[in-house]
Amino acid sequence: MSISPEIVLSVRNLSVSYLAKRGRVRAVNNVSFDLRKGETLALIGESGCGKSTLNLALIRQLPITGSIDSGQILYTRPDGQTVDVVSMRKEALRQFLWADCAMVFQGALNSLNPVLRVRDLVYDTAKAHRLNKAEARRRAFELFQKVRLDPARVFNAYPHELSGGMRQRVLLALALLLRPQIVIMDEPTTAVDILTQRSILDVIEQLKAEFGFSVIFISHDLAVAAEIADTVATMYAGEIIEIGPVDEVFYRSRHAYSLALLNAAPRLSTGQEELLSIPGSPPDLIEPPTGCKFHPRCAFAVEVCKTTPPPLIMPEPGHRVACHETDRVMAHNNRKITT
Amino acid sequence: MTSIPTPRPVAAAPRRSPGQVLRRLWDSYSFRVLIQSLVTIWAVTTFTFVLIRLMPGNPIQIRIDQLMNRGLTFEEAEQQAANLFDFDPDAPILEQYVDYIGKLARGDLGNSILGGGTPVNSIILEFLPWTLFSVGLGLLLSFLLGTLLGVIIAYRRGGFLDNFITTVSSILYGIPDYVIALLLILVVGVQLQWFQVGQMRGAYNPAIEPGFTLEFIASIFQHAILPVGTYILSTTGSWVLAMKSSTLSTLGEDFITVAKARGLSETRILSAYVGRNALLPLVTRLAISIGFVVSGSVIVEEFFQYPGLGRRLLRAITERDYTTMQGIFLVISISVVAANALSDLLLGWLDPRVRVGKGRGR
Amino acid sequence: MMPNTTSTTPLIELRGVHRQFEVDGVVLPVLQDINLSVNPNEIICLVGESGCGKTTTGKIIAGLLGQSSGEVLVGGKPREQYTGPERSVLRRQLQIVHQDPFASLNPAHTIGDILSFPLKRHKLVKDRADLRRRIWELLTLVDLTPPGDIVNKYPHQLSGGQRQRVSIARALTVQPKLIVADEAVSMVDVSIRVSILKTLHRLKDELGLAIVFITHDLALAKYFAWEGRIGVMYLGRMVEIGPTPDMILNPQHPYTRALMAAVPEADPDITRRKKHIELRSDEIPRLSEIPHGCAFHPRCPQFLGGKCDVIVPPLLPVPGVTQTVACVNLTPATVGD
Amino acid sequence: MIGVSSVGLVIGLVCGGLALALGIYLKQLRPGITGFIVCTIAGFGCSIIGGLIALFVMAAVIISHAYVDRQDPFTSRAKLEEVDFSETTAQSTMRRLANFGNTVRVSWGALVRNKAGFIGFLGVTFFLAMSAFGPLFIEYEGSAQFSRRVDGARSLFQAPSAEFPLGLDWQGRSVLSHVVYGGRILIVTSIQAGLAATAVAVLFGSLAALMGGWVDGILSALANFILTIPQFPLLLVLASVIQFTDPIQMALLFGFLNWPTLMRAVRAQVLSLRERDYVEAAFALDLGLWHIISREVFPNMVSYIAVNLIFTVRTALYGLVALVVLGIVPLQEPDWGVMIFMGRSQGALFSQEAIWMMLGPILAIALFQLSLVLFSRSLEEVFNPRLRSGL
Repeated sequence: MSISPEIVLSVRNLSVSYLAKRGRVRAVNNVSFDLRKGETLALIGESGCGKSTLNLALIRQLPITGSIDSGQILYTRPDGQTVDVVSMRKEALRQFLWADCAMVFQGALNSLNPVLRVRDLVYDTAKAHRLNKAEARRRAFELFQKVRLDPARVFNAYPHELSGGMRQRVLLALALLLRPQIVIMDEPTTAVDILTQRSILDVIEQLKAEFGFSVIFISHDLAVAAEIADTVATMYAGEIIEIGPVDEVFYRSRHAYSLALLNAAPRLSTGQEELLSIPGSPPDLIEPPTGCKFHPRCAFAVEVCKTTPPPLIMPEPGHRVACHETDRVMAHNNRKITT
Repeated sequence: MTSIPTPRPVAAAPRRSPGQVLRRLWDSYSFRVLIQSLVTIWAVTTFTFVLIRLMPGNPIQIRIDQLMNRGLTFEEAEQQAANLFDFDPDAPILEQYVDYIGKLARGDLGNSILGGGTPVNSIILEFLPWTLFSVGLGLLLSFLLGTLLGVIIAYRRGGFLDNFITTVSSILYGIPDYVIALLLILVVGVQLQWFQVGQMRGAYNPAIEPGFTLEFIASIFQHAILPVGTYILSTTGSWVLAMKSSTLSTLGEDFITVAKARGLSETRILSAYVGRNALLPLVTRLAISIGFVVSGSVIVEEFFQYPGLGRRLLRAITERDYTTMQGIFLVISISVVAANALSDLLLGWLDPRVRVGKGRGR
Repeated sequence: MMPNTTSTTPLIELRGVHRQFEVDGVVLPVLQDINLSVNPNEIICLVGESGCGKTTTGKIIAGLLGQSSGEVLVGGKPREQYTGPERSVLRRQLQIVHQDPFASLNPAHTIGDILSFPLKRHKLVKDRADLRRRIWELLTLVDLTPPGDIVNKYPHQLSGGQRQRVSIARALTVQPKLIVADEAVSMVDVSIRVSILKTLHRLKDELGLAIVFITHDLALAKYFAWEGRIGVMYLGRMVEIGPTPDMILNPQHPYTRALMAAVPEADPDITRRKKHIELRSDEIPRLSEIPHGCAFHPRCPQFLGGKCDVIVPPLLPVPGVTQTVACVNLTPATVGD
Repeated sequence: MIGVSSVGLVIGLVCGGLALALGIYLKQLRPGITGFIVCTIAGFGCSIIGGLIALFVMAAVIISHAYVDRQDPFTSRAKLEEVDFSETTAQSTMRRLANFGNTVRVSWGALVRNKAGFIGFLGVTFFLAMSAFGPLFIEYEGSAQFSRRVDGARSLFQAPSAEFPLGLDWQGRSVLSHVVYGGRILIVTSIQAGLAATAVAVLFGSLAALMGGWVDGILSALANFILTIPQFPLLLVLASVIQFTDPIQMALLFGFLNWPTLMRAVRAQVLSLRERDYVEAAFALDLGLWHIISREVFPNMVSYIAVNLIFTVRTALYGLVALVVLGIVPLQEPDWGVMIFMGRSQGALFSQEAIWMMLGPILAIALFQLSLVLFSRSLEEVFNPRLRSGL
C-alpha cells in the first residue's frame, strides 16, 4: 500500500479490545484515519466512546487486559520510510516513542513523577534517546520560555510546586524536547481554568506554527475542537462515525450523532438558543446494539438502522460518514457559517 | 471546583503567635518532629514512673519479705533492701519524681534490685547489642527479601509465581512468631538434627574466646541463625504483601504510563519511577519497625535462650526487679519514639511533597 | 413558618460576608465582602475559576457553612435568630445538589430509601402508602420514568445522569424554596447535560424554585440563566454581577471581558474570529498571597499604577449599563479616598 | 457462650422448627430445610443468642426466596393513578426482611466465590464447632492416667495411635481432649477482647471525628501515646503487675491495649466520610446527627470494622497464648498455651513421642490464626454494598 508523502501517520482498520469479567469489551472497532504533516486531528466523543483507548493503542501502552486485535498503525519517518507501529519490537518501539510520537496526558499532576524534579524528567528523557545533557538543558530552557514559563525556576522545581497550568505547560515542553513529528494530546485542557486553557491553546498554536508537528487532539469538548482542529473525527461506541474537515463536520454534519452532539453544546456569543438533548445512554460495548450502534438513541432512525451497520461513505472528498440517513441529517442542520 | 485542601474552620484552632522567630522555627518540619518526640518521651517517662508506683504492694516490703524468708532479721533485711533501692517509697511523690527525672537526665537508670545492685545501664549495655544484632539483621533481611519479592510478583501479577508467593506470604503472615519458632525447633533441631538446639544457649559458644576471629564470628552466627530465621519467616510475608499492593498501585499511576511513553529504559522506570514511589510508604514502616528492634521479641529470645534485652526484661519481670524493668522499658519506649521521629524525618527527606512549605497550593 | 416571605423580600441575602479557612496554620480568605441576594423563583449563576469562592458561597447559602463575619439574612431575618422547629424548617428550604454523581448518593441504600429518609424524618407523608406515592411522584418529577425501574435500585446500578436526577429528587423531598446546584452537570456527558438542565428549568417554573447555579462553564451559565443573573467571582470577591444577556454580550469588568474572550466556542467560525485579550500575567495568585488593592491588578490589561494596586474596589453600579462592577476605572465614585 | 447443653438443643430445635414451618408455609422447602439445620445447630451450640440470630437470618433468607416473584407496586410500570400504593405493616415487614435476606444471600455468594476467604471461613467455623460440639464426642481428661504407661517406656508420652489420634501428654492424657477443650476460653476471651477494643475504638474514633476540638485533641493524643509504648512488653509488665485471675479481666486489658490503632483508623474514616457529598446532603436535609451516624456513615464502615475486629481477635489470641507460654499469668488447664508451656518444661521438644504433645496445640493455634487472616481478607467483598442489587 502506498501512502502519499505528506501523511505521517496512517491508522488502518485498528481494533482494540479489553478482557473484562463479563466478556470482551470492543473498545475500538475498525478505526481508520490519516494524519498529515502539520495537521491537527481532533477526536471527539463522550466518555466511554473509546477515544482514550485508541490513544493508548497508538503508543502501544494499553493496560495488560487490553490488546490490539487487528489493524496497522503506519508511521512514515522523516526520511520517507514507513513502519508499522503495531509490529514494532521493544527497542524500536522505545526509540519511536517520544522521539517520533510524544504525548500530553490529561491531569498533569499525575503525569509527573512526584519525587523527581523537572530537570530529572528532562534528563531522563534525553538519556533514553541519546541526547546529551547540555543540549537537553538548552532545548528545555528554550521550550520553557516558549510555553511562557520561567525556565530557571521551573527546571529545578518539583511537580507539586507548580500550579496545574504550569504543569500542563511543562508536559507540553517535555513533549517537544525531541522534536517529534506527532504529538498526541489527551484532554490537555480539561482540568484547567478558562484563562489557563486559553494560554495553553495559544501556546499549542504557536508551537505548531514554529515546529510544524502534527497533533492528534482528544477531547470531549466540542468548543476546543472547533478552535484548533483542521480535521474532526467523531467517535461513538468505539468507531469513528464521521470524519472530515472541521467546517464540514460542524456546518454540514451528516451523521445523526455528530449533529446531536452539536445541538447539545451551548455557545457563548449566540444569545439565547435552543439546545436538544440526546435521549438514552451510551451503549454497552460488550453487547452493542445491532445495526447502527446509535440507532436506539437516534431521532432519524429508520428500520434499516436496526439491522444493518451503515457503510462508510464519502459524500465530499475528505469527508467520510457512516450513517444511513445522511441526507435527512444534513437537511436538519441549522447551523450556518456566520459570515 | 474550588480546591481548598481540607479546610478547617479558623475558630476551631486558635493559635497565638508568640513571635516571628519562634513561629518560623515552629514552621520548620524537623523542629516540630523533634519537639513532639521530646514531649512524648517525657510522657512515657512519667508513665513508667507512675506505673512502678502504682504496683500493688510496696516493692521494698516485698523485698524485705523475700530476704526475711532467707533467714535474715527484719533490721538486716530492711537495711539491705533500702540500700538496693535508689528511691524512698515513703517520700512525697513529687520529690521522688524530681529525683527520678534528675537522675534520668544524667543518664542514670539506677541499680538493679537483684544481682548485687548492678547498674541498670550496664545490664542494658550487655544485652542490647545482641538484640540489635539479631532482630536488626532479621528486619533488614526480611525487608530486602520481602520488597524484592513484592516487586517481582507485582510485575508478574496473576501468574503462578504471584499466586504461590502471595499464598505463602499470607500463611506466614497469619502464623504467630512463637509458633514459627517452635516449628523451626521441631524441624531443624529435632527432626533434621542440624542444630543442637538444646545445647545452644547464649549468643556464642562460651568455649571460644571472644575476639575478632573467624571461629568466634561463626559461633555468633550459628547461635543467631534460628532467632534471625524466625524473624525472617514471620515478617517477610507482611513485607511481601505490602510491597505488592504498593507496587500495584504505583504501576497504575499515570506517570508510569507517561514514563513508558517517553521511551525510558525499563531499569530507569523500575528504579526511579516504580521503585522509589512504591517504597515510600514502606520506608516509613521500616523506620517504625526499627524502633521495635530494641524490644526484640521476648518470646523468640526466650525460646532460643538468646541473651537479648527482651529476654532480660522477662527475667526482670518474673523476678520483680523493678528498677531493671523500669530501665529496660524506658529504653524500649524511647527507641520507639526516636524511630517514629526518624520515620517522619526520613519521609520528609524522601518525599518532596512532605517538605512543602506552608500555605502552598497543592 | 417563615415570616415576611413576600415576593419582594429576597429569599436569602448575604451582607458583607467574609469566610476564611485555616490550612496548615495559614489563614486563607476564601470569601471577602460578598453581597448577594437571591429572590424567589430566580436563577443566579455564579461563575469563576477554581479557588474563586463560588462553591463556598454556595455552601454558605445552603447553610452548610457559617460565615466568618458579615450577615446572612433568610426571609429578612439573620439566620442565627432562627431557633427550634423554625430553624429546621428554614434549613430545609435551602438544598444543595452536588457535582460528583458518584459521591452524592450513599452506596448503602436503595433509591427508595434515600428518598424516604427525609420524608419520614420530617413527617411529610401521612402513611406508608402516601410515602410510596410521594417517592413515585418525585421520581416522575425529575424525569426518572418509569419510577418502578429505579426505586429499588442501588446507586451503583444507575448511570451518572440518573444519579444526578436522584440527587435533585432528594433535594425536592423537603419542598425547598432554593436549590444550590454546585457544578451539578459538569461531570455528566454533553448529551445528558442539557436534559438535566431542562428538568431543573421545568422544576423552577412548576415549583417556583430559586436556583443558584454554580459553574465554571460560561456557555452553560449563559444557556441556563438567560432569564436570570450571572455573578462573576475572582479570588474570593464578586467582581461583576448583572442580567445574563448584558453580562454575556456587554461585559464591563476587565476580568469578565477576559473570560468571555478566552472561552472557545463550539463553532469554528466564531471561535476563530474571537479577539483574545492579552493578560499581563498568566498565573493566578495563591489565596494566601492575594494582591493588594484590586486582586486582579497584576494581570489586568487596564492596570493603573497607584490606583488599582491601592484601592479595593467596591461593587457599584456603572452608569449606562445594568451591571454592578467592582473596578475603580469604571465606577468613578470611588476615587478620592 | 460456646458449648452444648440440653437447653441449647431444645432452643435449637424450636428455632429450627420455626424456620422449617416458615419454609413450608411459603412453599420454599429447600431454604426451609437449610434453615432448620442451621438454626438447630446454632441453637444447640450457642444457646439462645445463636438460635435467635440464626432464626432471624434464616427467616429473612427464606422470605427472600419466596419474594423473588412477588409483584411490588413499586416495580410496576403502570401509571401513577393506576398503582395501589397501600401496603399493610405485615407486607412492609416482609418486604424489608426479604431485602435483608437478599443481602445475606448476595454476601454468602461473595464469600463462597472468594476461595481463600471461604477456606478461612470454614476454618473459623471448624474451630468454633470443635469448641462447641467437641464435648459431645470427647471426654476431657484432667487427671493423670498412669494406667496407660506402656511397658518399658520411660514416660507416659505416646505418639498418635488409633485410640489416641493426637497422642498422649506427659501425664498420659489424651492430647486430643486438651486440644478440643483448650481453645474454648482462649477463643471466647479473644472475641471479648476484640469486641471491647472495637467498641471503644468506634466510640472514641467517631467522637473525635465528629466533635473535633479538644475532644479530638485529647483522644488522639491518648491513642498516639499508647501506640508509642511497645505493646507486648507493656502487656508483660501489666499482666505481671495486676495478676489476672478472671479471663474477662484479660479481655478488658487487651481491649485497652488494642483500641488506638482502630480508633485512629475509624477517626480518619469518619472524617473522610463526613466530607462526602451524601453526608453533606443529609446535613442540608436536616436528617439529624443520629441518622447521619447510623444510616449514612456506619453502613460504609462495617467491612472496615469487621476486618479490624478480626485483627484484634488475632492480636488478643496471640498475646493470651504468649503470656501463658512465658509463664507470666497463672496456668489454668485446659488451655493450648498451657500445653505448650508444659511441653517445654517437660522437655517434650526433644523426643519423638513427646513432640506430639506440642504439635497438637501448635497446629491448632497456627490454623486458627491462619483461618482468621484468610477470612478477614474476604470480608471486604462480603460487605460491599456495590454487590447488592435491589429486589
